[in-house]
Amino acid sequence: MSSKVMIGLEIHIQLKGVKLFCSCSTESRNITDRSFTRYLYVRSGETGHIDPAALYERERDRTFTYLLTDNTCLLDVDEEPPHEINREALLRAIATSLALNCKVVDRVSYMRKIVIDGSNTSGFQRTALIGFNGWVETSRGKVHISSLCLEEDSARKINDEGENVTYSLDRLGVPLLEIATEPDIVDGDHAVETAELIGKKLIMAGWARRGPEAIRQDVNFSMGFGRVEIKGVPKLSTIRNSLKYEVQRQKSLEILSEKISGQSLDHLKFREVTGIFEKTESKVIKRNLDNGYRIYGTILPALKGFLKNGDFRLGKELADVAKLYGSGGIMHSDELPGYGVEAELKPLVEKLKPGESDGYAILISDPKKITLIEKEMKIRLRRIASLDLSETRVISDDETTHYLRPLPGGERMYPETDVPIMPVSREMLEEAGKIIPKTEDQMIGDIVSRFGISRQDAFVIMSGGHLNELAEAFEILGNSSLASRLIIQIIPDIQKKIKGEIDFSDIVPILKLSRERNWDRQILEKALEMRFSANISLEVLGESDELKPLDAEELKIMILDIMKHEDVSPKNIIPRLRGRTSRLFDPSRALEILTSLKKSNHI
Amino acid sequence: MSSKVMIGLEIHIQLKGVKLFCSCSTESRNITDRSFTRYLYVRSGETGHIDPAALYERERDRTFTYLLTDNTCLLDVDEEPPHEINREALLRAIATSLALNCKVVDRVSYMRKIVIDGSNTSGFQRTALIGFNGWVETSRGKVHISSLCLEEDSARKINDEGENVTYSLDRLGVPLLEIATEPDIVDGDHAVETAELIGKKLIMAGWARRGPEAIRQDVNFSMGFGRVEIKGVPKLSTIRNSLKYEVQRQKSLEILSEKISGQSLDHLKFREVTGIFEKTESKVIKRNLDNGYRIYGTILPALKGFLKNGDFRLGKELADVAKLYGSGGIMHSDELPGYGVEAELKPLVEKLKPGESDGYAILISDPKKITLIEKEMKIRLRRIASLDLSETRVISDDETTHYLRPLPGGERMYPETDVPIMPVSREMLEEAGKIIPKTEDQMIGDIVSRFGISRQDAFVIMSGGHLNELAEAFEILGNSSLASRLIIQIIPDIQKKIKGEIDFSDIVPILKLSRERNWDRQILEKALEMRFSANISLEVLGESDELKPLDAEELKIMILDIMKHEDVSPKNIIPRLRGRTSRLFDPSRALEILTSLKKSNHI
Amino acid sequence: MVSLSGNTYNIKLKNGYNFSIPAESLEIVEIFPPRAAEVSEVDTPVPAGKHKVSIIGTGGTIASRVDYITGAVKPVLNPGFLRDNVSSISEFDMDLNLMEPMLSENLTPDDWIRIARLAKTGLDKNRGTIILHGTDTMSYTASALSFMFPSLSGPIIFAGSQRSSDRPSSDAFLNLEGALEFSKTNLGEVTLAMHAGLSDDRVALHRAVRSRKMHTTRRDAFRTIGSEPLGYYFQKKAQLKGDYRGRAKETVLMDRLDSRVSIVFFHPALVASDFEAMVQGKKAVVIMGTGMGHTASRLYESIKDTISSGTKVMMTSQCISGSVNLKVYSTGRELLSLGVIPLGNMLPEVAMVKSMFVLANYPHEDFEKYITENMRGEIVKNEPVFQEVS
Amino acid sequence: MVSLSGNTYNIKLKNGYNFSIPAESLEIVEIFPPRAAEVSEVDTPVPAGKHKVSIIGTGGTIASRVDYITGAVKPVLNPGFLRDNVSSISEFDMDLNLMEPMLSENLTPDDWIRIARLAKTGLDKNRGTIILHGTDTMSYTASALSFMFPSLSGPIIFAGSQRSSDRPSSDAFLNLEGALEFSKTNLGEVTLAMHAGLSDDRVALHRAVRSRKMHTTRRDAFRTIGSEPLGYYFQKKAQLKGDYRGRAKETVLMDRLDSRVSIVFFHPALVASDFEAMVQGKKAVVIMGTGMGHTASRLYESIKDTISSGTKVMMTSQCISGSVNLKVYSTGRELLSLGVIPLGNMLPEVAMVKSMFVLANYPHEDFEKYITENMRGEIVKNEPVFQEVS
Repeated sequence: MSSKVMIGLEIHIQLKGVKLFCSCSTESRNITDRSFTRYLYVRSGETGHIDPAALYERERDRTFTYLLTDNTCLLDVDEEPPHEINREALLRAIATSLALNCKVVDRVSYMRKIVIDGSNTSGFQRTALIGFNGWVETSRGKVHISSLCLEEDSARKINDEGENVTYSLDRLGVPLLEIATEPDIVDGDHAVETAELIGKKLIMAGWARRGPEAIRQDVNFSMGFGRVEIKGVPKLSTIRNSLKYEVQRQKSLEILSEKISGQSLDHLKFREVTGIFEKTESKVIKRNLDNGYRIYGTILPALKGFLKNGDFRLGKELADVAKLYGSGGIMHSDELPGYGVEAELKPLVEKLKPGESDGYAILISDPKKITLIEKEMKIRLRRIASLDLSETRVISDDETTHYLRPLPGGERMYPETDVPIMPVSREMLEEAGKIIPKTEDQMIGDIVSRFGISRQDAFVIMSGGHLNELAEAFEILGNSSLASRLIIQIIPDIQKKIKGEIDFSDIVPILKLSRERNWDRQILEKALEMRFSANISLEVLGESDELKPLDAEELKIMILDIMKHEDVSPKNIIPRLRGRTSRLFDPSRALEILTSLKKSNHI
Repeated sequence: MSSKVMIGLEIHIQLKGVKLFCSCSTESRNITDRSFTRYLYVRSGETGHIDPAALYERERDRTFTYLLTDNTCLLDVDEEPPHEINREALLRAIATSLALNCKVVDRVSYMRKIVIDGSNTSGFQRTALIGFNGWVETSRGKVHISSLCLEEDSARKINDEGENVTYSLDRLGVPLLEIATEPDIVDGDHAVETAELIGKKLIMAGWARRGPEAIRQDVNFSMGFGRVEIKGVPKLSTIRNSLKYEVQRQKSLEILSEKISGQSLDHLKFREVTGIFEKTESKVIKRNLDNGYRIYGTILPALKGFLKNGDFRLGKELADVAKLYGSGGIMHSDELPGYGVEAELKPLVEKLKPGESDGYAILISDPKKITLIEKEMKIRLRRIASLDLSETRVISDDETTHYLRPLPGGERMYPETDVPIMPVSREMLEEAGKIIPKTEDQMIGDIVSRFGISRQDAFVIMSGGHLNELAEAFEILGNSSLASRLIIQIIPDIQKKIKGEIDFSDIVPILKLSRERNWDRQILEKALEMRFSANISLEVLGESDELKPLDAEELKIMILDIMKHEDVSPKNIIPRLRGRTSRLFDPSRALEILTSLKKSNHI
Repeated sequence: MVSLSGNTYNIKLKNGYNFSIPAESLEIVEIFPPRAAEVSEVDTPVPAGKHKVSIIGTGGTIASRVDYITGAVKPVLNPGFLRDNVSSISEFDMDLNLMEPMLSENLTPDDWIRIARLAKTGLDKNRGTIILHGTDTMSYTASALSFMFPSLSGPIIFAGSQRSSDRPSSDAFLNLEGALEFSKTNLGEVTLAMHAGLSDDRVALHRAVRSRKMHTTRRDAFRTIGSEPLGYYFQKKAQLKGDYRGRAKETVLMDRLDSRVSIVFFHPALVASDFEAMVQGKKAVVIMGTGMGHTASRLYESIKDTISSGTKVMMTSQCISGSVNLKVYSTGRELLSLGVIPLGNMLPEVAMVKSMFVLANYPHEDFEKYITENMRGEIVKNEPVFQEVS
Repeated sequence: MVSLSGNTYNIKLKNGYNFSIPAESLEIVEIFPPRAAEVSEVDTPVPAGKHKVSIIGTGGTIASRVDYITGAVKPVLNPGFLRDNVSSISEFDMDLNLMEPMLSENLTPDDWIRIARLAKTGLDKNRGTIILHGTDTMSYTASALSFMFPSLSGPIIFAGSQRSSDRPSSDAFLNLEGALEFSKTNLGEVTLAMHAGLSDDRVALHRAVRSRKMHTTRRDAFRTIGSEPLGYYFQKKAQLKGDYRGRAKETVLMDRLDSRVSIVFFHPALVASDFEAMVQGKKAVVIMGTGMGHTASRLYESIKDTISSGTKVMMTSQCISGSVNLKVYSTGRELLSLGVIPLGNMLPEVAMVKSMFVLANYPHEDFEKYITENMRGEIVKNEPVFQEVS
């Protein structure tokens, strides 16, 4: 019997700037051709226990390949201890805690969270509690914030071949705020509202990184059968669908559990049946046999009709387990004949001898893994029977979810002794207090009064998270309308043209050049376009004649030359000049020169 | 007017063992895939002069690529000073000096001989005078030995593309005896006799390396027009032909000099005539034009009919110069029309306007090199005119010779300060005295009495330079007839089979194994064959059942088994056993076993 | 769970986070007695396989754990960590001999002698001896043992780690796995088994007297200087190559060392009185000179006096790689004439350790003969041009 | 030609060989006056091009020749050697300033100050300054200048050679060619231009305070430790890359140094009394500790006393590469509590030079602040994982 749906969120937001424990940039331009390979060993945490999620990973016995990027150093590859903590990120974490009405810890105490899926080269993630016991006001009442942590982001998975997983290191160590709510959220819409509310504060403050992975949500869901953690929900909209799917899944399992509880699983026992498939028509089986995999068959006791039938999808629950151990596929009696398997069914059934209500399945597997898969399937069926559905799941492209691993426990934490415990001083609190993200209205007002631009421009800049860039551009250029135009129009235009992102730090030197050379808007635009569209180096740009406006002498020579060939007047001189040169010039100066030339005895 | 022919030899003999100034082996198995590139700068010697040969090389401005081999260390690549001198090589050099009736220097004083053709990574060759003022008795009287030097051999040239030359470093630093005779040699036959006499001493002593480059001769030749040094004569037989060629060449130049001396060379002036060849039919010219070369033409004043006409071959003398500067070819009026050049001759003659007795030539050249080629050609013609024919020449495959560079002078020598001057102590002289190479007769007698083998075997071993190997094999095996058979028959047989050389040091561990395991000749032969023919590693060899003779128990089981199927007798048991196993066994033991089995109640 | 560290309480929350509170801000209401630790890693006995190997624990990171009181990593030896993570462990019959764990920086020549004696006992009963040791001074201890054992019936292999074994990414297990495999080979020298690169796929075996820790933290910090490693453990196979010494019939231990030696690091601010102070009371001094083995001429008088007082003065280079050569430059020739002994490409630290051994075991007048003789491969004869990159 | 060396006559034969005879075995019959030397390398003036560059000669192999009397290589400065062999020489207008040549191992902090003043004069008149210097202590001198010039209007580039310029294979010419090209760039730091590899095709530009001579004899002995070189001269082009400091408006020289500093190389035989003797009279001492910066605990008392007496004690690592970190191990934490100053990945020799500069130019109480501040790039912030191999 299901109880009330309870939903909590874990919102992860990457902070831009430099990494949490070194001064590598959070941004990367390329993956290098260098890599290395590691293995991770399961260690017990501080209490002597081994975490269940970690134990589970050990069974899978994988090796990890890491690709180096241009923003990695010895720390990222676990070859030196952490440097000093990134103070800016820490202040922003404190400020965010304050904005979310959290209490702030007296001392920041970094922990190692054991994660041996390879996503951290060290085998653990460094994480510290910064704020706790806060809340945000939503349209459906208060949602409480249980904790705000400042942690290292994990490495980005590039490829997963089961036994060998490849990660890129660009993301590893990026400061990540993890904001966890209490399960106060009532439905999918409410979850979206809450996530948006929190995320926006950091985007508008200009602190969040941009890009597809910069903000990710995990959803905690419960309807009375244990907590399910759904990992890696990238877009807010998918929250709704994944929750819908989960409710439906758990409901069907609730019905199922009544039917299968008490059933013995002794007959779930994989036996090799490769011989039967020697001449199979099934392409997937053929391919796997060529790779050294074998075919195994088992009875699925009393499961006939529940494997894939209406709402019942027990087949998928079992397939999820098999895939995690690199299985080439599973096919069960509710979907057979199919996948090119037909002629084999008769000898298969003869060999397996399922009872009337029994289903059966064939599994394509590495022979080394078959015992483990069998064991894990039994565990899974027992837990479904007893309606203990708590586990970690992951969302897939179709917005359904898949089993990933058991829920981790507190056992996976132990102190990060390489990072000294840091007291949160009064000064730090004051400093953080000054930068607390404001509400949307407050911010727009601030921007308008600070830069003297329109409310609309202010809104666009803020929603895009470009406030810092505006401030920086203004500081260099000393001209707020040019700075605002740069952010709102010029840069997006060029980005559209080159179909790519431009890092603002690459723009800064050109702005400085512009200031030095006293360029006007046109030259600046032209320079930016030359730099990013035509890929002209900064050095060349600095020397380029193209970017020097015609001086009085050059203008005079050009006008004289035009006058030789045709009649010119103040009306046509500007278009005539434009037709002759792509270089910039001051039209009023051109007119002055023309006038004085006409006055003088040149004519 | 030519005077008496005078011939001197410089015989170069590589000593085997380790290199002269480090402990790298003189033998190499492979070229690695590592290389590096160098440039050499011309420095003046001790007296402040720059050597003419070195100056000449500087003009050519080449870069050198060196391939590393498995017998190179930091010294070979000019990255550290020389280590201690190879004492064994020094003693052998002293002993050879004594054998050649030379005086031995009181102190060995190493010099740097500047050689900037890239054949030494340092730009110099380390060389020291060891003996001087000696002689050998020949059938045509005494030939005096002017000097015996112990030097480093140079690097081996792999490829020469004019501007970039590639060397392998395997040979660099190998101890090289340079034995120079006075010009007491009267003709080619005498030269061969003398070279053979000297070379044999070192081969028979077992000191000389084997291989195609182990012994090389330079021939010094003079018939009154200056000394010509012919480099790199590999086989003794070629000495005769190269001398014949040189006599003929110099005679024709003697006649020629009378005709051309006093002629002005002002009209020898290359002018570009590429335009004339735009649509040429000549393949060689086309190919060179595609590579960016150009065509130049010049008058050859008063040389018509001497360029290639009967004994006159002035064209080749000029072509030799051009080739050294990477020219794509030279064609002259005595051989045109030809090479696909015909239609161009008319416009060419119109452009060059040769006088009646003038020849002309066209030259295919890199435009950067044309001035240098012109200058060098003039120098060469002037020297021919004045009959100063002294120079360094090199022998080619057809046993003719080519101009290589000017003769080097003493200017190229300065002291090698990294090698301390070493006094030749009384002890060293005594030690060297004990190992003086003996005459052939003496040696054969020694070998016969020392090892108890036949005079004929002794002669074969000695002529092949295998005395040391015989001694080593005897010491390990303790059996002189087996040792002698190994050298004379077993090893050559395997070498024939694998079509390659086997290094004796690779055989030594197998001999040791043989001694340890008490192998007989057959097993040893089999082991050697397995090792070198089937490429079975030493470790595997040591464990191989194949090489263990059947023991009594195994023989018994096998004989019993044969007896089950057929009648056996002492007459057929041995072939029956051979038919059953490729392993070795002691036939008499087999017979014993058979007898005892027959006696016992097994039958 | 609450623990007290200094004046701070560390409170472990249920989700695993620690929470630190200054002691003064907490009022203690009641204290419960601690529960028995729930240890899930039970120390079951390690199974005995067929390869007999002696394992000597001296301390160091390879057997360290986080000290949750001071927060720092402290050496606490727990051999049970082998069982779970070294895949080949069941092939071995381990003869464990655990010394009171010490930080390697605190080890003295006397400790080297104790370790050498344990290694002798270990080798007399087993096919090989593995010594777990801190990486800080591993090359010193291993070099000392190298000289103290002129003859070895099996390998002595030092193994250490740069990441403590309580981390999932620890290098301890692979290094030990490599050391165990090398213990089966025909090797008869003192060596070090440490990660060859950043990947967990290759362990290099270094000759002790040519090894040096060349980085403070990387797992591939140890390098064979001026030559190739003696072998690699790769793809579960230990392969020796090159010029290693094989097992001898018996193990001979010469366990005397004279520790009255020192190292002088020459630099441009070093003056004669510094040199004199540094060599006071020493029987032998190794100078780490500049380049090919030079010092400023202002030290010549002091060097001369030191040598005439009977102290041996040797020259090595602070460049670490390459040979000293006192014949090339005039400075070198002058140092030679003062009686300074050039040591070729012997590593400075190895020269220091070797001089302890030579002083204690050979007549004073033969010092120069033995110190310059290539006893254990401490001098590289032909330095390769490019070293294999692993 | 006959010359006398010691008790030996060296006779040059006509074919170039020298012939040595003990003096006593020769009876001198008649002595001819020496002929005037036939010098074919005439010292024609070097042509003046458009790039103004100051060249300061201090001595060293780059300007050495064989001394045919003692037979050793001695520094003899002869700037004419540039002309023949540096292909781009005609582009430059060289302002030559030749000091009395010295072997670099004899240079003292006072010499550094003299060189710095010459460099200042050179830079005030030219676009860049090249300092020809012996390789033995080149990194020390260059580091000292690096600290003494907080602001530079152009580059100061040290160039040296590992093969003397009288050898055809000398590296001097390419290094100098590279230095000349780098003098045209926008660089405003103190650097070293030396061969990047074994080939004559690439010169690396090293930041002085991160450079170290890592091999006694190889031409690529100099390395940038823990980072990439600032640039390469390759295919006749000087290219800067990465994080170099550009030219400043003016050159500022702070020419005071306090040379009462020293380096203590810790090793297992070092005892407390050694340490005390070594720090006697010093204002600052750099320890080269083991691993991440450790010493034996037997030194703690002496270290504590030294610090309370007012001497600054700093920690670096004898590993050369990587950072010290006194927070990871208990030993480190104890050293920290004694007041030892950890210097991250600053090189030991650079730390020593820097302490001379800080002592002489800043208040005593600010020593720790300045010595740990990254003044000239002497601390590498993000050590790359794989360094570019050249």
